Amino acid sequence: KEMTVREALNSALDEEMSADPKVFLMGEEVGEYQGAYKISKGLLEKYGPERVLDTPITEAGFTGIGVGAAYYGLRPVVEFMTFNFSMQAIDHIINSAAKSNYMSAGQISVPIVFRGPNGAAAGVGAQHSQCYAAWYASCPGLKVLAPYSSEDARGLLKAAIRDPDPVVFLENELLYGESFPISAEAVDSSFCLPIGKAKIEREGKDVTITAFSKMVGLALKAAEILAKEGISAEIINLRSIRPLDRATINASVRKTNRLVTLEEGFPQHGVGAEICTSVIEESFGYLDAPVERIAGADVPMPYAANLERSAVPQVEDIVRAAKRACYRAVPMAATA
Amino acid sequence: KEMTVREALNSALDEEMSADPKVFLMGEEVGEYQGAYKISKGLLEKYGPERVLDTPITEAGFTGIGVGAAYYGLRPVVEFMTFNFSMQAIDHIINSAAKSNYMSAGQISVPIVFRGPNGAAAGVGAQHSQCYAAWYASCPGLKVLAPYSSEDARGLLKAAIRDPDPVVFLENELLYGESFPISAEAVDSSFCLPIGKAKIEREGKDVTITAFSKMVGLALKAAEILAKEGISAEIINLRSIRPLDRATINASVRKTNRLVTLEEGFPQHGVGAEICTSVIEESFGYLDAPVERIAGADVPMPYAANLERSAVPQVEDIVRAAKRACYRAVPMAATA
Amino acid sequence: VETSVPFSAHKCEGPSRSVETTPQELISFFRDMALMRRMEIAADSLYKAKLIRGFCHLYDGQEAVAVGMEAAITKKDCIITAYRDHCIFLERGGTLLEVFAELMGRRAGCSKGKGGSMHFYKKDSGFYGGHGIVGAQVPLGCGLAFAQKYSKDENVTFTLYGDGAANQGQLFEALNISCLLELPAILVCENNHYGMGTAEWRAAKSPAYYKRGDYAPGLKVDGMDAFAVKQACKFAKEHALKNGPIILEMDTYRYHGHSMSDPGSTYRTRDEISGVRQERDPIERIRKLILGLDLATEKELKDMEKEVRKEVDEAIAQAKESPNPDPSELFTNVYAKGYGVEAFGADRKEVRAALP
Amino acid sequence: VETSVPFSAHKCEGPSRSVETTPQELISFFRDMALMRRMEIAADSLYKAKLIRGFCHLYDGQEAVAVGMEAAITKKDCIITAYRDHCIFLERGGTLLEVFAELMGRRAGCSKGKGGSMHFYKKDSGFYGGHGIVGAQVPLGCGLAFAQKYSKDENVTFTLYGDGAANQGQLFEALNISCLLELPAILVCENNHYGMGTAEWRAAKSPAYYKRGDYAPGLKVDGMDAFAVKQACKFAKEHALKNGPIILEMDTYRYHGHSMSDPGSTYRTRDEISGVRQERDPIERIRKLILGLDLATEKELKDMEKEVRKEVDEAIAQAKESPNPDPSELFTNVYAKGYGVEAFGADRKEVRAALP
Ligand SMILES: Cc1ncc(C[n+]2csc(CCOP(=O)(O)OP(=O)(O)O)c2C)c(N)n1
Ligand SMILES: Cc1ncc(C[n+]2csc(CCOP(=O)(O)OP(=O)(O)O)c2C)c(N)n1
Ligand SMILES: [Mg+2]
Ligand SMILES: [Mg+2]
Repeated sequence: KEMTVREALNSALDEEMSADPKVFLMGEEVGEYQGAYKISKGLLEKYGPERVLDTPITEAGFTGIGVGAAYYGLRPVVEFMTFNFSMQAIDHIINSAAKSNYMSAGQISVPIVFRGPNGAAAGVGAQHSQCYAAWYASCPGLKVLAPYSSEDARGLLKAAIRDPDPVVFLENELLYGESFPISAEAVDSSFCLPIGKAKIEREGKDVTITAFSKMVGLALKAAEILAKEGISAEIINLRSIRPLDRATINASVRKTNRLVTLEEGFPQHGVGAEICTSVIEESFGYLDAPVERIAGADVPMPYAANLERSAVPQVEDIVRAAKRACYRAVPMAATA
Repeated sequence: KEMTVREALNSALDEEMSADPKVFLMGEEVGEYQGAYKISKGLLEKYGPERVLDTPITEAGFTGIGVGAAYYGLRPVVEFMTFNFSMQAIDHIINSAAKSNYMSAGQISVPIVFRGPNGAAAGVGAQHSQCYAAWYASCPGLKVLAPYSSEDARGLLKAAIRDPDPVVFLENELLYGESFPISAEAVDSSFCLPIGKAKIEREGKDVTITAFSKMVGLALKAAEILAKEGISAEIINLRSIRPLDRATINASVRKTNRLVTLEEGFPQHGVGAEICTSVIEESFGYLDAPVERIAGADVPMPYAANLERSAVPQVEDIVRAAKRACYRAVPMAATA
Repeated sequence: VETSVPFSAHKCEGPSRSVETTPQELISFFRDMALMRRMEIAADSLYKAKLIRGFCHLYDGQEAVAVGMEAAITKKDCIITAYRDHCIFLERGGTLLEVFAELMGRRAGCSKGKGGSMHFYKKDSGFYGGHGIVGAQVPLGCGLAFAQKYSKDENVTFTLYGDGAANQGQLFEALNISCLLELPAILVCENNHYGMGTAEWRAAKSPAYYKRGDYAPGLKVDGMDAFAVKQACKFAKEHALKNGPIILEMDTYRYHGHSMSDPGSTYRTRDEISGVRQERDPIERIRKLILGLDLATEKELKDMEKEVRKEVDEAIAQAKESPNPDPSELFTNVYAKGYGVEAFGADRKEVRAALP
Repeated sequence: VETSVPFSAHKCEGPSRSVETTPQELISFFRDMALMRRMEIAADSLYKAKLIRGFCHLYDGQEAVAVGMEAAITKKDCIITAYRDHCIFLERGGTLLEVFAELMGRRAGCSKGKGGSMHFYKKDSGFYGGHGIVGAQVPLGCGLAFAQKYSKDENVTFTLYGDGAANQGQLFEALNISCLLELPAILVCENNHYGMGTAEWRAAKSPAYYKRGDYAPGLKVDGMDAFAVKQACKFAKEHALKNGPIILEMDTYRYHGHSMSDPGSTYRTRDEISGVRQERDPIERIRKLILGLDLATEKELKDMEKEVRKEVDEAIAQAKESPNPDPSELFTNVYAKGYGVEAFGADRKEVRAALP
């Protein structure tokens, strides 16, 4: 059976709303318009305007309202039309949501989900293409999830909604329409994935490639090409950026002795940098080659198609980096 | 001669305002109150309310106005009472300031400085203690500076104001009152430091310690203790977080073969992670021990003095980490 | 009793000036406010003795807002405020020990010493903090009101904010949404006429805060008169349950500087402060009423103040006995559910913990 | 000529309904609007042909605002707008080639293909973009006005924003500051009655946007009537130079959906759209005026439209000839001054460049 990521998200929302009357959805165009990207299709009809709320284009205001409602014990799901607009409300995500449980010594928990498409889409330019994974995942008090497949999307969104803490849920517009095979177990309404656990999407023994969201697909494609050239790549789908599954990553690197990190966002202080550092901290002696980092180019996103293409990682970048990691078996050679 | 960081910043502002009529200062309490931390003392009197503007407590509004004024060609210096409040205006810093020159292919440059105290102060709790170095420095289009000493403060602030691009200038409240020796050259009104260059605060040969802002002082203290135990630490004062001076850092590590990164902010996706990764990328074969990362604890800042102390790096943490790096000369031992 | 000055109303009919009360209420207003006053003065001393650190914003002068509001509502109604939160916490049923222990960062504090002066909460009686970011509590408070309406609880939320905060854009965003959804949200602008060192008219083109809701109704209230506050809050609660948001502007005054680092005398004259103390002090107003109505003698009131002082001193002594938080508390409450994930201290190879 | 409907004024005396013009102006209004209309229709086709990517927000229906405003001001006055920016760029003197090349991501584009549909600029004639974040351009525009006043240039800034953006808190923040500083800032709300799929009344408790400034004066204008727009902008400019901010609400309409992914017909009826086309179309209004005054024949106007169509087609052909940006442009303009610092591509060991 196949399911698109859009259907996966929609059904996860639907099921959690039907299971728990405290769950409600708010955001721009989520109701009558059925969602800017149609993720909330049919929900207004099913749950009514009390539980599916169209908001004005005022992110700070409605996000703060969502967080306040979570203080009271409701379970809001706040949709950002894209995460770029979450910057208008970021103070509420960081200061009002992430820190309240700690500051109140556990009195004020904040069961809220902030979700929407994150990162680059196609041709939308510099202001609409940023990846916020590294920013949010730097902040204690938040949990940050990033699904790749439909199974991820269903399992992680359901986990996020049920979780008692604020969760930043990073989707990807370009994945919404993609279809993935889905297991019977995963379509069950009780299905749920654990927060904080990565998934080995493909086992391998020569090099570990970490990725999240759309980049997992590229990594899998790269793995196929590499396989043809005799390199067996292990692909880790991070799923959770915070908590980061250091154990799975390190175990894999201790096996393959080589690491390529892959992400779409800006490189500096990115997810790749953290993963590299975690591996250096825990598995330094196991590394047979320098860690290779593939990331978005260190420039604002350009509009022109040719420039845009060179601003985000391509399959050939991953293949090249993996090969570099593999051919340089002796650490000393790396710095020659 | 000695000078406090406060005097250094105040004199730098004063000199640049007197040198260029396009420079003006805006922010909360910068005028009649002389600055919440008295950085702008005397400037209202000297330059008048046209050039020293007290704003309402509306960061999004006044930051946007500052950026718009920079579009037109003025050189605003926008003070945030602390950088925690910059989150209310972060969309203007990222989307309106950092990206405009790129999106307009060079038509709209944005010569603006965003400045104010950043990171932990003393006893101000979770909402007033965050370090924004890693966030801002992840964003192409911004330059991010963090002075430690009075010389840094003068030289870098003057450089920031003269620079044609948006600069995020991260001060530290606890340093404002600290006195530093200052050279004759550095008190000259023509004094200016290069953007993008780190400073070796202390030469050493056994281990490299990178730090910025207040943490440089701790690193220097740690170096003294380490010296007594026969370990010679090289202390790098980063000064510029973006651009990051990879060349200086890597050159030092290639000499010492050991690295400790030090910062006050949250560890995940932090400055330390980036530095570690840069060194792995460029000098992997030179490392004789795993990189040691010292950073703020991965929790919101607690208020109680004893907890707060354990949430930010202490001299003994640095000493311990440096020793670990030095005693583990053989990489393999690191993973024992 | 009569309120001291008439209410000014915007887009609504204000309440009557005559307020009902009882001798008990009068006495309890006096006692509660005297306790608050004494508590804040004591916090001032503790700060100067370096037993309280960081920011500390005192409420003395504004006590009538806290007690008047509380008198009009129940603990099922919610209150949320900014960093100037000690007295609101007390009014909602918090104890002096919890206050002082929190201020000193001790285990017995209302946030176990982890929050500090600006982050008091008492969720079990509807007090949702204690927020350090100017203006942020306004959407949060509207969110509480949203949840009340969503849950079909017939209660309201009072959101307190300052004259400085009144210019924040998120207030206008939250108010618009609240009006569209007809939330039982009462926005209470505590206009103490200064946001830090900035006089209201320097920060606001229109400092008529009760009218700043434009399309939303508002009421200007003498915030130094606990009865005016009570009357207005009762009126507002009824209004909000029926019609949605309303703004109450409380005309009040803070005697202390903005926080402990502000002497509070560079941007206003000493005459202004002492003028308010003499003519509008909320405690003195009640004292006069009590004496005028012969409900207690001057001596009885003085004794009450002595009692209050003793209570405060005892609480401080107790708070000093309370130990610092256990070091392990560094890693508690980061999450409600930490999944046992490993978290790190400054030196991660030395300090790490499994998050509860 | 007379404006079609009277102005509604808030806290100011509106301008007179009778507007002076010349035959040349009438003809040029017609021609300019016809060109804009044609340009946007062509962009629609190019989008469908996949030659334009990503977001693309068209302005057809709203042309009278662009031409009327331009007629009232000079190139030293500044304009700033949101993402619906093609026609404002054209009006400020941009060329069709620059428009189409930018839309197709080509080197000859006004932002060399790096900005895209939402990020057009023409600084040399006072056009400051082209902004993708709803509401952000309002403080930015007030900042331009600040700089004009600071520099003692006797000019003003027109900041365009939608009815959806009108609820953004940063607007209220920027307006307050602008009023305090008496900046020559004119806030132009292009009320096309929908923010994406949301009708104005669903997003705003009070959709009377010209009154939303509360203490700031405002004027409601028929935004489908280029002369009403011109008159209002002239009035506003004078007002702003003398007294500071003013809000102009332009009652207008977008024929297209919000962007190319929105059919624009799920949240409004086809009758509504065709009703506006028939009764209020800004181009038809001018056509009627011209014909009524015998300034040109029907045929002459038709010929003009043909001419315009040819111009557009030629520009498109030219734009298609323009090459993609050079790959090295990936690393230009990140900074005005890059200090030769090394910057990285996706694979940093393969692609790196010294920033100019
Ligand atoms: C967003 C933000 N900006 C600035 C500050 C610093 N600050 C704290 S309180 C304050 C003044 C607030 O004044 P007002 O709202 O009138 O409240 P009052 O202190 O008078 O009770 C300022 C500027 C902050 N905490 N948050
Ligand atoms: C802060 C922010 N939130 C959401 C969006 C997505 N978005 C783009 S345009 C738009 C509708 C704006 O409507 P309006 O202001 O009326 O302008 P119009 O499109 O009608 O010209 C929305 C929601 C955005 N770009 N920025
Ligand atoms: Mg105040
Ligand atoms: Mg609109």
